[in-house]
Amino acid sequence: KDYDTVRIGVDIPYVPMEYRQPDGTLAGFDIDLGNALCEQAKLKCNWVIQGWDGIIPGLQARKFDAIMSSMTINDDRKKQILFSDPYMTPPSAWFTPEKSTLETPDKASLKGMNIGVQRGTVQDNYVTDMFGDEASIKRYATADDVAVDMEAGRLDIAFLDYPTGKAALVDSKDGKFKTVGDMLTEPKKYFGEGFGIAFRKRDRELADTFNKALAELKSNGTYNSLYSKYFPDGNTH
Amino acid sequence: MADTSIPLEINHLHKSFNGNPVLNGLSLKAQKGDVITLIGASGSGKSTFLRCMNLLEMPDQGELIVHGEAIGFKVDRKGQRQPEDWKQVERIRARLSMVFQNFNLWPHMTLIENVMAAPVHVLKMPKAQAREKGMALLKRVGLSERASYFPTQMSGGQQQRGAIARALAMDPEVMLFDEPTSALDPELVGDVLHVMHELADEGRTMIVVTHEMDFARDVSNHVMFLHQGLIEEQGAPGDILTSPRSERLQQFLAPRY
Amino acid sequence: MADTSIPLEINHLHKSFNGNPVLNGLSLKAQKGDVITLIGASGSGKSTFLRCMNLLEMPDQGELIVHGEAIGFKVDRKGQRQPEDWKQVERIRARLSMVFQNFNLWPHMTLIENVMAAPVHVLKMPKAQAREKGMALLKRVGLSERASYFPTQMSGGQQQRGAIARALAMDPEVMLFDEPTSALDPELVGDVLHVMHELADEGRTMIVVTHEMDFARDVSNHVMFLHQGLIEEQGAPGDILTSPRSERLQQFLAPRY
Amino acid sequence: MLDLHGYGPRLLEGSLLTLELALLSLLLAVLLGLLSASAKLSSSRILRGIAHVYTLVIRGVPDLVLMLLLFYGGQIGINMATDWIYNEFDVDIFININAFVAGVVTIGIIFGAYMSETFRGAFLAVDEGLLEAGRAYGMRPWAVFRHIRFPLMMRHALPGLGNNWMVLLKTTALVSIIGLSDMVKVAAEATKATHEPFLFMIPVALGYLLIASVSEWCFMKLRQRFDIGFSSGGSSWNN
Amino acid sequence: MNGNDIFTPNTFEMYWSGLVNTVHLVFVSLVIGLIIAVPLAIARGSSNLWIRKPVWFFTYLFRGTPLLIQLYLAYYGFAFIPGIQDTWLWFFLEDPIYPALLAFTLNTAAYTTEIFHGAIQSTPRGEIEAARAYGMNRFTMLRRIVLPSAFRRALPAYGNEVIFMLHASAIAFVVSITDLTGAAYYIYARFYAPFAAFLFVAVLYMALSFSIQGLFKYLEKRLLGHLKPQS
Ligand SMILES: Nc1ncnc2c1ncn2[C@@H]1O[C@H](COP(=O)(O)OP(=O)(O)OP(=O)(O)O)[C@@H](O)[C@H]1O
Ligand SMILES: Nc1ncnc2c1ncn2[C@@H]1O[C@H](COP(=O)(O)OP(=O)(O)OP(=O)(O)O)[C@@H](O)[C@H]1O
Ligand SMILES: [Mg+2]
Ligand SMILES: [Mg+2]
Repeated sequence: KDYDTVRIGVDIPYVPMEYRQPDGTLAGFDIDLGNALCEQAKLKCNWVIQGWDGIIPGLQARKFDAIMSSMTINDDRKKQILFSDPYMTPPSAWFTPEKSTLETPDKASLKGMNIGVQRGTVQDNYVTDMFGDEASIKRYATADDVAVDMEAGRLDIAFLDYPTGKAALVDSKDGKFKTVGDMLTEPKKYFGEGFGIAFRKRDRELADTFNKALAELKSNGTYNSLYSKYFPDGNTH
Repeated sequence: MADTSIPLEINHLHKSFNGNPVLNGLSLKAQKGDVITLIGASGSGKSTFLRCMNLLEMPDQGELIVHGEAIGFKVDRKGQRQPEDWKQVERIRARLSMVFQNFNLWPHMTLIENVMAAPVHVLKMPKAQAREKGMALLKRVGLSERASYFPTQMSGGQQQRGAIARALAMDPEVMLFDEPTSALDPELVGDVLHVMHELADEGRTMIVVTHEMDFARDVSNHVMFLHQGLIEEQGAPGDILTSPRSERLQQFLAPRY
Repeated sequence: MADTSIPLEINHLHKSFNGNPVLNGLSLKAQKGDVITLIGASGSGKSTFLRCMNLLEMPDQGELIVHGEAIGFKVDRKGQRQPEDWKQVERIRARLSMVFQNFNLWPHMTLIENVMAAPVHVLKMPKAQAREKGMALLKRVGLSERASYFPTQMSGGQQQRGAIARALAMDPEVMLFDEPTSALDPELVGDVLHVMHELADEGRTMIVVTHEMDFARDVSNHVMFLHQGLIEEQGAPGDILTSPRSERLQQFLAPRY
Repeated sequence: MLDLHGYGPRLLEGSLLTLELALLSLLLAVLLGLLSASAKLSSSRILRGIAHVYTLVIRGVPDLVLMLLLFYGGQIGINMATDWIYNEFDVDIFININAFVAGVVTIGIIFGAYMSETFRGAFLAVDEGLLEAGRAYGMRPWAVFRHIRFPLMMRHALPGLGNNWMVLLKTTALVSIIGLSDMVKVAAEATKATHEPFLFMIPVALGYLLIASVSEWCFMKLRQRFDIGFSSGGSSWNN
Repeated sequence: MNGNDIFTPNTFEMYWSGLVNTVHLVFVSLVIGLIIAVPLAIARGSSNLWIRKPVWFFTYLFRGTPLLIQLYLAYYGFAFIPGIQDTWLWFFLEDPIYPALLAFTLNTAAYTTEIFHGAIQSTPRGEIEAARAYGMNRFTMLRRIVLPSAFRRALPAYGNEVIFMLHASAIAFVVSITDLTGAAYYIYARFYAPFAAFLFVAVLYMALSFSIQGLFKYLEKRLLGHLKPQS
């Protein structure tokens, strides 16, 4: 099937990747990059706001044709849907309360700790496999819930993707939380290749169009200028 | 062909429940102005017979002719007898008004609303006219000041008289009464019987299931004694109530307490 | 002081509903073995009088003495008359058993459970003993095979006999009956009257509201005729039912239809 | 006053959507409930069977799953049909299930099953003799239902109906998974944007409580309406 | 639907613990909720305004607001009371199960109170008068006559409530409990296979619901048999 118009599903808000500005328009890295990609590929794009619970079913039911909503590519998921090339590789990071003394999260230091993650994310998979036996993993629906429960004292440490964790814990709760240890992008088995645009499996051609446009944007500098607009301290790739 | 001057004719009516025969071929012919009383022991099938007349129970066999119009039946897939035409049944029910043993006044309507309901919803009579007629009927049964009472606010006798007014509102050709006084205090029986007496004097056709032998004797012109789904004996009340021939009827009429 | 040999004595009882007087100073003295019938037109206050006796209605004025024990009353803040001591009321209710017009058997209990409930939960009788006693009573009223039936599975006459057994299970000093047969089909009345007849023969004290004049005549030793909340006439049934003095009673007793 | 960070108007819109959804689904649920309760009491074995399976299955499956299945599963089914048409006849059609309609229909179907049980009990509580009286005067089945059975049944159904409505009202929040922004969804969005998890519960709770107050009042009126002609003997156990 | 990739022993274990959590939550909150609903329903019909109104307000509040908010407040709200973490209460509050039980219990208690209240109110007058006429005191009458009779009449409505509670428990996952729905979300997020994840969990919910509905059918037959005359 040929596309002139592509409907892109997105779950908002997810600062700074996608959110609504006070005037009602959409903004964020995903949104700007998506629009740039469409322009490059000479496609007309419409954004469809869709809650996370229905976003994959919506794609499969053809309520929209692509999802650009900070989705991490990994092997499990590739069996269900088709991903574009990664357009960004955010690391995952550890977050603790400011007064925590924990410095290097590893098997020994995490023993008996309560680790908060977002349910079913790659971070969840990682800590479950690595530390599931030593620590107790508590799974939440949103990063904000992780933040509140860490504030309430039920969590010792959280493991989230960096932009999300930074927005929910570090930026909005002034000085209560900090990042510790190294940020992780490896092993690929867990963290995959980064964020990708999702398509229905049969829409190979559409994915290729987007991949081509992405490569062009990267080489002509548009990508970098968008990137530094949203991530001035540049912690990701 | 059919004699339209006969309000109700029934031939060889049979009815059984779950294979137990209750009525075994009853016939009855009511002429205009007839007052027929059905008497018989409990369980002899009096109510069932009456309920078959306006098809609240479906007879298994037999003919039902109302004012010369025979009711058509068909047998459905399950082997159940059904009326051919429900419209006909509704038409016929509107011409045979029934008065129930427990009155069955609708508790959520006032007395006058009870009386107006059937004319308005069945005969499509304009409301104002139905109300006027209803008030006249209530006056007739001595309840004009109770028109806006709810059934629970009236004594049993008043309720039963209200139920009679409700039945009369349909201008029925035949009135069917199922033990109209047996749920009443003896005090109130008088009121109701008085109204029925007047109806009889007016020349209404009535079929009455009753245990009031005095009423059967004084008011009706024909008494039928049912026993085990058959008419054991029938005739003018003067004859069969004073000198019953069958042993069963003798027994039945013997003082009870 | 008080005469404990008199099961029930009532002096100058008054009762009104919302300012409408219903009872205007009734007195009654029941000796052991008395069978007193209360008769009167509908609305004359018979039920209210009976219900005052075991305080289902609170009398406004008047004295109530059960077996020499006078019931104490006080007036609460709202100006309502209240018993001084609810425990005393419960004790007294346990000694005056009532049989209702609509039986009022508890539908969620089997017949024998109905009969056992009050002895077990009020008199604290051991269950086994209550069951044994209950079965004996059911046998007495001819219901021993129905012990494990639920009320809805029994006919009206059976339910009323069950209700009598339930009342008897309390070994009451006085039994109060409110029109025990008027909700029954005429066929079933006989059964219940038969049981009551037997109770009278045993020397039970009974107070009976009834419309069965035959019963009043044959069984009771005292008849009270109520009219507008007063006792219009009373006396031995032979006297007042055959030769009533007051015009009202004459009218009441005249053949009704 | 509450600082809603500018989300006030959108919350109001969301609450209107919630109310619209709830009222329309209630209407559908009552209709379905009446129909299937009547079916359960009918003499037709097929109708009875259908109605029983309906309540059994719908009350068995979680609401969320039903919503997913009806909206997305339904869409996939339609797509498969249109794809087939496209492949065979080269006609390209896309039939889009409307989210609002799907929400109303799904919630209506779910609560129809609960209403069905509520109404079944209430229908059974109506004295058969009163219905017979209607039939005996030649009333059509519909007239018997409308003038006798329904008003008498409602008295018994109202308490259960009230509970069902309260649950239904909250279940409307499910529509966020099919892309609608009801009151709860807007609040969740606002929470994620402002990172103020508790703040937006206040308007949501107040919104629901307001609707609950109005419905308490309506139910009181309905109770009065359908209690007409009945003397209440209920609370006499405690005096 | 690529069933073999998704349904590994690992995910089955997830579903199993979800099932255990759901059953545990629903069962315990229903039992406790039922127990406290009985006195509340009695108080709800009291002639004393000071008893009746607070109970009404409780049911109004808990029926009027979403369970989700009640759960949030029970789980996060209490944790922010200053100093509470040093008391013995923290032992219960730290584990998400207890706050969830608290919210669920109060919620079902509110609905159940309304159901029982309605049933008690509709006790036929005659049954009560008979009890009084034999000298039963208020407590005995309530215990032996009013409540047993009301419970039976409330059964169908209570059946609805139990199933409501089963479905409502599906929000437990927001406070980090892995109930059945939580397990399904996990599988969804991990594999992006929503239909497989939710359909499987739907089958488990159906099994639970069918058992409940079967139980109530049985109870209705046993306990309500007396309401219908045998012909
Ligand atoms: N719907 C029914 N299903 C099964 N049996 C029935 C039904 N209706 C009536 N019967 C049976 O039919 C017989 C006749 O009943 P019917 O009510 O006609 O008697 P009846 O003469 O009116 O008695 P009564 O004087 O007690 O009213 C009875 O044995 C009764 O059990
Ligand atoms: N709870 C009540 N509230 C108001 N009025 C009442 C109440 N109970 C009885 N009455 C009135 O008191 C009067 C006497 O009623 P009661 O029931 O004692 O009469 P009765 O002699 O038993 O009549 P019946 O033979 O019809 O049973 C009636 O006018 C009735 O309307
Ligand atoms: Mg009969
Ligand atoms: Mg009376």
